[in-house]
Amino acid sequence: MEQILSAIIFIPFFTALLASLLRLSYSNLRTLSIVSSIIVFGLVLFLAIQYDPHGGMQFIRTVDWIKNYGISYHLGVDTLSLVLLLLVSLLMPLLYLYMWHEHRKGYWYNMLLLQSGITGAVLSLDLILFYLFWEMMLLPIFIMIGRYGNSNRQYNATKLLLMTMLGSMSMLFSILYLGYTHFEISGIWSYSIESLSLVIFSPFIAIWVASGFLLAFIIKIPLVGFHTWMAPAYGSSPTPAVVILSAIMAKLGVYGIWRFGFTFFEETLTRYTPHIITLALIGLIYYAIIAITQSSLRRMFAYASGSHLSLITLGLFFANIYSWGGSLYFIITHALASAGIFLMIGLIYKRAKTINIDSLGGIASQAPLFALFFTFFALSIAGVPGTGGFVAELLIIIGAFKYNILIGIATASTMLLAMLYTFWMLQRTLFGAVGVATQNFTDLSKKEIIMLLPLAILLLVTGIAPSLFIPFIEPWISITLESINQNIGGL
Amino acid sequence: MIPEQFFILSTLLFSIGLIGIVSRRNIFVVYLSIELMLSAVNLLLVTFSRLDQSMNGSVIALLLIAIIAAEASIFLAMIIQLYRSKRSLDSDKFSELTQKKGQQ
Amino acid sequence: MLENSIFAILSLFLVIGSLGMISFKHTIFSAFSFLIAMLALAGLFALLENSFLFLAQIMVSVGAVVVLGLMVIISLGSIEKNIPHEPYKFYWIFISTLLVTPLALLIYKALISLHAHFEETREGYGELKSMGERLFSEWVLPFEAVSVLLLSAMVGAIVIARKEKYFKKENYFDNHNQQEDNK
Amino acid sequence: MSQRVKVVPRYGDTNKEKLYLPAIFKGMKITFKHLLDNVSDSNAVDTLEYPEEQPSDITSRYRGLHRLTHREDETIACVACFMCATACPSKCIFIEATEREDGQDEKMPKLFAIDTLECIFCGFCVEACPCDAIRMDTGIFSLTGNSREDFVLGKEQLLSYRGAFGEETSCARK
Amino acid sequence: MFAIIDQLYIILPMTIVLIGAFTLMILSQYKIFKLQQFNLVAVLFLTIALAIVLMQFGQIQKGYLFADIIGEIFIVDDFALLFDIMSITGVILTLLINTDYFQSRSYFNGEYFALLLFSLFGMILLAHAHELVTAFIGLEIASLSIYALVGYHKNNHVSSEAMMKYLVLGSMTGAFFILGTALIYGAVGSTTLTDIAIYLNEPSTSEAELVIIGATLIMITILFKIGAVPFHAWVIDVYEGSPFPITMFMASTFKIAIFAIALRLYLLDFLSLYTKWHFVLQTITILTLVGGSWLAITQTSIKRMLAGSSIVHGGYMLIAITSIGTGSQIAVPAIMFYLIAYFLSAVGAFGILSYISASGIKQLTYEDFKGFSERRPYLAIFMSIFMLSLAGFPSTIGFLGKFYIFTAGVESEQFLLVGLGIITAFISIYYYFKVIAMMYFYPNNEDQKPIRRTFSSALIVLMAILIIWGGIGTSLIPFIPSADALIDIAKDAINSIG
Amino acid sequence: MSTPAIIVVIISFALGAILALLMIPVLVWLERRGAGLIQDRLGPNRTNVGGFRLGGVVQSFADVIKLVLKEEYYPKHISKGRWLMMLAPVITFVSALLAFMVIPFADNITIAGESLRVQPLPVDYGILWFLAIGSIGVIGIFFGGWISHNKYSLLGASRAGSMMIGYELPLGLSVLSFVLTYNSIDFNTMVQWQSQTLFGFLPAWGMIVQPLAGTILIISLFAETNRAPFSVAEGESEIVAGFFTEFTAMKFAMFFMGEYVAMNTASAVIITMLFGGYQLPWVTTDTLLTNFNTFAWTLMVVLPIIVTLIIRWMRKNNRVRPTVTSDGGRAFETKVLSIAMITMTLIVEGILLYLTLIPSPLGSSIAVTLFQIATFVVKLMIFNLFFILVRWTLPRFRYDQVQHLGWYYLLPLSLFNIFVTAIVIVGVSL
Repeated sequence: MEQILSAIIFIPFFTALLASLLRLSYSNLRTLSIVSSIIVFGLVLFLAIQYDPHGGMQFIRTVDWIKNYGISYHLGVDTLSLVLLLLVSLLMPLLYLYMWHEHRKGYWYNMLLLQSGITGAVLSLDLILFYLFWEMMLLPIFIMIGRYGNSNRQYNATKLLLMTMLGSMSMLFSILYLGYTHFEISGIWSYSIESLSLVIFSPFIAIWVASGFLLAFIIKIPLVGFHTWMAPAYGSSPTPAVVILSAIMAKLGVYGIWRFGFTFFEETLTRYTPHIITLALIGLIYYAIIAITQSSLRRMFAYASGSHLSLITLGLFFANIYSWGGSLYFIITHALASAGIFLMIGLIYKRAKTINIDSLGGIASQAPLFALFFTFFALSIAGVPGTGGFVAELLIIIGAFKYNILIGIATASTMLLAMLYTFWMLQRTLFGAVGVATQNFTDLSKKEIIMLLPLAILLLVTGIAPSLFIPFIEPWISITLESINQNIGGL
Repeated sequence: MIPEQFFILSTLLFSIGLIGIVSRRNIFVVYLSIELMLSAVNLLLVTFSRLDQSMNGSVIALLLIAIIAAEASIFLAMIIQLYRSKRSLDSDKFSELTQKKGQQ
Repeated sequence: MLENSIFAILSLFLVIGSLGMISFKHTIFSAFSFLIAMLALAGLFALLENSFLFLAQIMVSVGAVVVLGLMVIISLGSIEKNIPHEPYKFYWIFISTLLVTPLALLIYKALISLHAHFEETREGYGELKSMGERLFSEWVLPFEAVSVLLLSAMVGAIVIARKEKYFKKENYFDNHNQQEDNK
Repeated sequence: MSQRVKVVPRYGDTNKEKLYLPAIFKGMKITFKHLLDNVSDSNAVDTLEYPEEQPSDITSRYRGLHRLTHREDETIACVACFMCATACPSKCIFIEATEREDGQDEKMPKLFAIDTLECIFCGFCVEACPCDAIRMDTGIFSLTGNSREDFVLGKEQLLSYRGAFGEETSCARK
Repeated sequence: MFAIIDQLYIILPMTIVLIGAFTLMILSQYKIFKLQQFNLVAVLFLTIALAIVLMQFGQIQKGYLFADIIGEIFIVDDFALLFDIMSITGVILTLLINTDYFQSRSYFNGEYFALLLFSLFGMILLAHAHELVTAFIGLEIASLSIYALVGYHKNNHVSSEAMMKYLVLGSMTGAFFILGTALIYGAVGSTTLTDIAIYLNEPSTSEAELVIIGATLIMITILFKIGAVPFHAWVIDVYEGSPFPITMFMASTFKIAIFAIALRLYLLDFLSLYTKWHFVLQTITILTLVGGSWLAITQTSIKRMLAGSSIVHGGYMLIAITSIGTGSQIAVPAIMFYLIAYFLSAVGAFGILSYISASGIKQLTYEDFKGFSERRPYLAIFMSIFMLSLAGFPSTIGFLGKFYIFTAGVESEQFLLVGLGIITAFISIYYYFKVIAMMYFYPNNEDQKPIRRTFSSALIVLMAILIIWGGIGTSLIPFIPSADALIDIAKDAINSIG
Repeated sequence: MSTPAIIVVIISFALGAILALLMIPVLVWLERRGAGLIQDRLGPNRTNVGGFRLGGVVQSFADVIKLVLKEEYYPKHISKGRWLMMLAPVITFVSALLAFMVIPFADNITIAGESLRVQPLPVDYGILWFLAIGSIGVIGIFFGGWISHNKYSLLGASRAGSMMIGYELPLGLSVLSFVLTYNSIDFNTMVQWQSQTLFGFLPAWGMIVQPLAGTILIISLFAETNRAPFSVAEGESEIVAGFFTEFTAMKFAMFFMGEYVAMNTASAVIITMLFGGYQLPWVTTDTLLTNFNTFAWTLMVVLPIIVTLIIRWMRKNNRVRPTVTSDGGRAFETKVLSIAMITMTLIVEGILLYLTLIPSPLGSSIAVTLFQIATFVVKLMIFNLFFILVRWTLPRFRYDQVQHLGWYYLLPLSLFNIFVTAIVIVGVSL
């Protein structure tokens, strides 16, 4: 039981290692990967059942790693990490399903490693360990984009790498400073979150240290101004990579702010709040407008995803129970929806060899089932009532109105804009005349339906019955908020 | 005869050696300049030894003479080798080791 | 008085020799100036009552270093056209003098801060015996190390200066590689 | 002839010979013996006290200084055929021909000069001469002079030498 | 202090190395021996020496060899022994990893190995020297051998040229070292580090101009040898011009040996001079980091890039050296650890390059790595590991090295340097990942060559495993030291100095 | 410094200068006449001053005068650095001359209780001085060869240089084994050591104690002096005249004389290190001083006999053939020389008689010193003659043979010899 977290992290990794040592053929590798991912999913489900929503950090596992510097192998899980963990482990088998005919073995290895990296980053409670996994998950993405991506992939991959590494390096600096300050105060080296959260800075230094962290996460999200890597990378990624990027990795930025920012720098973040809210608001609207102008489906949804992540960030910084609940809820629903939509875009590409909106058209007549799913996912991205997105967005908007009425209005505009680009896109792709590219557009196969159905069902459930999930989320949020408010008297 | 004179002299020698290395392109002169620098140090050591009245400085100087000889052997071998390859003693002619243009 | 005049002459030779060394165009004249400088230096050692060093300096610096250097110059047959053409030599020398002067002044300033002066030498100072006693007691390790240094320098020099013939029958492909390397 | 091949023994293979020192000392013994003999009695040395003593063993085959021979009537025997000048390896014979007026022959040298500083005394000119006009039988083995010009012998000077071993006149068939 | 037999035991490794050098030197006269045999002999000697040093490590208390005769010239402590271990290991690895390379180039012969061993002897002497002249002689032995080794490929103009550059500049700075020694001798009247430390700690000699200038001159030499930026002009050209094994040797082992004396000097003698140097050292560190990065980023040949980046790595170590003076306790173990880390990574990277170019042809450029992952998937993985380690990517030993260095920098509040270090680390990501990108992002255009499974490849694997182990090794698995153990060793070694 | 010390220094310096400089014409004469006599001819014997030929020595003086008066000539192609052309022979000459200046001509003379060296430069590191200064000589050859801008000269110079470098090592190493044996680097101490006897009867001369090192030393010195059979640097049959092809007049003479000075120095070093120097075998300085009377009487007996023999030889040989009418004043010369010799003998006899009858320590020590100087000169001449004899006996080595001999035989042998010597010395001292 106490090894369960390690198992979740390392099963994919060792699967990859084993497979590479045994030099398996791709079909065996596929089987092995799927089995491992299903095992992991099972473990995570088991974990979720065992998890106590009121219990704070659980399943903690601590082993000394580098004693001299107090670095330890320190894992634990709480609601925030569990949510992301669930998403990852759910998405992975689906992605493997998508990759069924993928015979390039490196693809599979990278996916396995990616899963390890992401779960590790989500679960680690030691900063250095977190940094390790944070970087480790970058590498497979880098290689997947650079090796298996589309046009201009090398450049885009390098751009992604460099931008995110820039953030990582600044984070490293802050981590080092945090660790050293802890040492200076207490005389003991430690990098675990609990002990570091006790460190208190002078405001001036705290701004710098917090900036280090924030830069890393903001680039990862990405907020406007730090987003130049986003569209090219989304554009040239292969489908599984883009799913992971938008559904999971972007959320990890939010996770980082939530986990570290609100643990170490509650007070400092109050200074940042206006700025970040401004940035996020700009992003919210800017991304949405840009999305309208895009001609490539993937780029469009990349910007849409950026817009929604800005919304999540907004929710985070409004810092009341509605907005936080909304943010966390939106993490789940957006992950599901964007995974779905990007997978479908991948399917479109497989069929039509293009994702240009203008050259598509009339899919609805050719493949009605496909059109149905596509419409559903697109609408849930837009946050149409009945999908999970709507609930989440509503919660955030309520939070925004509680924060400031003007900001609330601005925030609410996102729904309109999202509707706008989604419907326009749908109109152009699904209806209209059948283009050259969509002439032989086949409908969804069984495998694809199996792949998409869980996402669709979950989205429906989250949209129709949020009360199933809110109790799961709510305790953690209220506890955390309470502790923050205790510390600084409210944001 | 006061120590300062010797100090001036060895400083001067060392500087001249340095100037020679910096300003000349003839490899052989560069080599001689390095020898001169080491010899200047030798003079300084012997002066210190004489001031100290202990033989330590002289012994170091003796060891240094041997080191000078060792360096000389390597240097001369190098000069022969360089001359063989380029038929010149001009150090500027040995400039193949640069970033090659258009290799990108 | 005698000492002072000897010193004056020797230092004059030393400075002229070293200056000549860096300013002559022809390698051999540089070598000649160097020879003069080394002889004068040996003389200064004698003036500092280090008779053994005086001889060692002549033996090694002159008898070995300069001779070998001249040997190299002569066996290379340094013809006029192989001597580098240095039109801006004195210009460079002037500039580098400007660069080096601060360093020299710094070192000299530090040196005169010693405020030292010569005293009568002790019995046995500078003689071979006292030198040998020091060399083989306290300095025996560096001494032995120097012998290794000479050996390694010798091996290195032989390796560098030896002409190499690569064309061996048994590895033709090798040879191919080398030619590629040379490009 | 082919049977009379003499096999020369090879030396220098034994260790003793490879040491060289015995051989060297053997050689030095010989030279030292010569030295000692000659020092103890310098008169036994077989040399000439040259200016005072003159060589007595110059034979008719000795190639001395050149001369131009005469005919019986004391006129020059040379017909300026340039054979000698052509044969001369050091190109030291200079001839300028002219017409012969006395009717004995058609041609004679107007100028005949030998640069003895160039001459190597090979005797090719003598061999080449078709009318025995040039010979090297003067027996003169030393020629002295104060300037370079003194060593360029003209026609008159060459004619003035007499043979030291008889055969005064040209033996050429007429 | 020691019994005579103990003393002989202590110098046994050194003697074995020397005897090995002699043996190889004599054997090299006989053409009947093959290159593998020379290699084997050299490795054999070194392995014995290494075994003895490993036995000695941690078992011998600090002391001076033959102190009754030669005074405090030859020190024996764990610090020196650790450097012995690293140097000897470095040479062994240089020999073994490059076996393929040696065999495919006919200009290598027996003297090559002899010179390598001579150089090693010099390095060991350097590590043990407790006196400036001895240190200088050790440095010269090591350097002179390396000068010859750099120019070993005589039919190659480039090799000769590299030797010229290195030799001229190296001897010039050698003159600086001995001038510094002479000045210190003039002031102190002795050149043993003990006496210098005593002299400097006297309150009356707070303004010892001569010693300051002398020590500065010595510092210049050290900075030159590690390729710090105002003195870096030689590094790239020399690294490029040398045969691969030598580049590897210089980049890894020789650099380490230089740090042996540098650390000893900085920790013992010149610590009190730090206030005077601090600014200069900081400036040089900044220049080194920036300049090195610039040099590395502009190269197209991998060898030149690694050379340029080795300057940057020197810069990281300089950060820690700068930190020593400002009272950082962890800086010195950090340097030691970083040395080990860099050593492993550089050996691995150069090893792979030499392994590739053994059968290959010319300078390896980035272009040549296109599609490498398809040609040689395993080698590509290892190359990536080495590149990641050099770039300081987490989970490799290189990351921990940088982590310690930066921690030391933060501890001494050198935020500028640490910030710059992190920025250069970020820049280094670019040029190291470029290799990875080239290997993985481009399709294979060349023929698949048969894979040679040799000793070299086995060692490359070993290096990769060590790098990963050094980065993440934990104490979970019994009997195998964790990553932590390395820094413990480094700390022990440092403690043995003081 | 006391007055006698200064006087002794001046006298020995003068003696050194005379022995080195005046020996040049004598050696030239010796070489020419020796060569002549070895080859069964007479050699130069005509030049005379008022009938005095002195066996032809005058010829050498005449040659010197001719060379001095000759026009200084520089080849046209040498435009720069003519001063180097002047300097090169001087370096060679002076270095050979200076190297000679540390040879002890006699044992330390004790005047007024002060032991004084009879050595032009009274230093105690003679052999090092010889090695140091002797090695400079080749630099002159280098400069001379280079400045000639002539391929033969360059070849000669490089040959000379490589040969010198090659033979300096066996020379130094064999000297080292002698230093080990004698336990000193002082020539005088070496000579004193050699005045011992081995096994009671054998004089402990270096050549007998260390035959191998002695041989190597002699061979190396031959090479160092550029004498035949090691005269590849001049090699007139191959490279015209080697490094002094372009040298004329006094510049040439300096090279020429330098060679003879070097030869003289080499002989002096050989006899000092290998053949007991100024000592006669079995007779040490102390023996001579304590048994001065016996020594004087023996000398008084031996001297007239020798002089008689010389005069008889002169009478016999200094004449012309009966075929020649004028004897060019030979009879007169013989007569004058005989008288001079007899007079000098008488003077010496008288002085010796005076010293035996009225003993004075100063006088006897001076006499012994003079005797030792005479012994030294005689030995010197013998060895010079040896040099000449070797030259006219042995053919010249080829250049590669020279190098081969030096590097492959002499160097290992001398190393081996040092090894053995060291072992033996340690063994003996244990």
